[in-house]
Amino acid sequence: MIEFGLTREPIDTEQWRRRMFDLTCGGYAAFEGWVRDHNEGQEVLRLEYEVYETLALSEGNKILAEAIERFGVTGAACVHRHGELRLGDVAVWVGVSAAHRDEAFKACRYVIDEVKIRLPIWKKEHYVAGDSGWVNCERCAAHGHAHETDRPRQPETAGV
Amino acid sequence: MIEFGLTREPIDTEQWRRRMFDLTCGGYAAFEGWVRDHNEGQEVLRLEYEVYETLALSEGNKILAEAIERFGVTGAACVHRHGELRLGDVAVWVGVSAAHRDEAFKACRYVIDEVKIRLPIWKKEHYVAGDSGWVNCERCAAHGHAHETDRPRQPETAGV
Amino acid sequence: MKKIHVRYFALFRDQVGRDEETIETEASDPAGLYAELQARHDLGLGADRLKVAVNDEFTSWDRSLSDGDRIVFIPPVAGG
Amino acid sequence: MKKIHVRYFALFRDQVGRDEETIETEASDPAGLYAELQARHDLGLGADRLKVAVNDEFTSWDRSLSDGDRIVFIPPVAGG
Repeated sequence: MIEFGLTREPIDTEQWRRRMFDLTCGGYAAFEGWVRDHNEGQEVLRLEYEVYETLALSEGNKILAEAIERFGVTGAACVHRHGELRLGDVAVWVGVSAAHRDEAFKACRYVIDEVKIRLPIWKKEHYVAGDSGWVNCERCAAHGHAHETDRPRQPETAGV
Repeated sequence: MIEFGLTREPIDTEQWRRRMFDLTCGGYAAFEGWVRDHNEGQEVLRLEYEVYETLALSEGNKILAEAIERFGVTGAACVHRHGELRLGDVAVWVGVSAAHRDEAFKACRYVIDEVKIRLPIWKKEHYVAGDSGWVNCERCAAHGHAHETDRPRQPETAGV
Repeated sequence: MKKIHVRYFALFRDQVGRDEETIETEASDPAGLYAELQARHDLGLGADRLKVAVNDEFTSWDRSLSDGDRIVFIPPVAGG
Repeated sequence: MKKIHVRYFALFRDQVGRDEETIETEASDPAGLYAELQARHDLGLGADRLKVAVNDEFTSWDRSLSDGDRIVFIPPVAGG
């Protein structure tokens, strides 16, 4: 099973999980990104994800294929939600099944790390204080890329 | 949420997962060990787990507390099934919720690694060929501990 | 002169005030086209912060553009 | 002489042919008691392969045993 999905509806993680079952697999690792109630000191009310669908689908499938090839896992799947999300919603789900747990963990981690860096998807946070912002973009531009230089990869943001 | 459980019934992973929800958390990592259809070249039919309950409960809770302290995660839970299991059954489930994904992955991995090494629980595999064996014990004794010396930690066995 | 279809997402959509536009340009590659658009729409981000996709595939800044190409300049992403 | 309650799990239960027994012993610690039982029941595993629990807690091989203690010798585990 290899499948990458995008959806505006709530992610049915249990349905995705069930599709990973495989009798040759002894281990299953999963990750979920949840919309949390704060980010960098701001109270978050809700958020929006905007996605460049065609490219996100091809890039997402590429990431999954890489995970399978690099770590030799049996199945890898991922679904990312977009549109309007509320606190506690699942923004992204990743599932990996494998003969052994080591590969399952590594491949699952690889998928979410790459998704965060490579998938053409953007997040706008709406704050309790009333304002809103595209995560990374406006803030980094305004702060002279402080986030980018402080941290080697993508800054951690709400949703993970 | 911190809870370690033992059960003879099928593990309701979705119910356990739901109890991990926390609005302060942006990441959730989970692991499941499944009963797979082969182990070290033998076709597996079913298996039995036998557990020393009192000690397994205290040791399991200790492992979870260690995971929370070491990695600073918000919630950590684990449930291990025992008794008779069939192919495809979930033998063990681990879930961890945290502000960020890095801790969630590390703590989840820590819990399953420690569970496999420290929990007083034993697995007897029944093979399609008709015989059966306690995983590790008889085989290691018979083979002059070949498994132990080949691999630094616990040998990988069916179920992960 | 060639016609290039540009789509805008997220920050760029907000700054430009529209989802897409068709540009007539002499620019030979995405780098040249981005310089034009950056000036025209006062886009804050330097090209070093972006990726670019032509016809729904990531591409390099110096690939040549053809009449009718569809292009997206991709501001820093934030999935997950 | 003290009475010690011994429980057997997994491989040991199969080898001894019972779940538990009460032993009268002069052994002062788990190491001494295991040596006795190993001989009596022809247990294959050396103590170096085992852990030991007294009164439902992991303990050391040289802790002193008291009358009425409950002991479990723990063969290599295989959870997950």
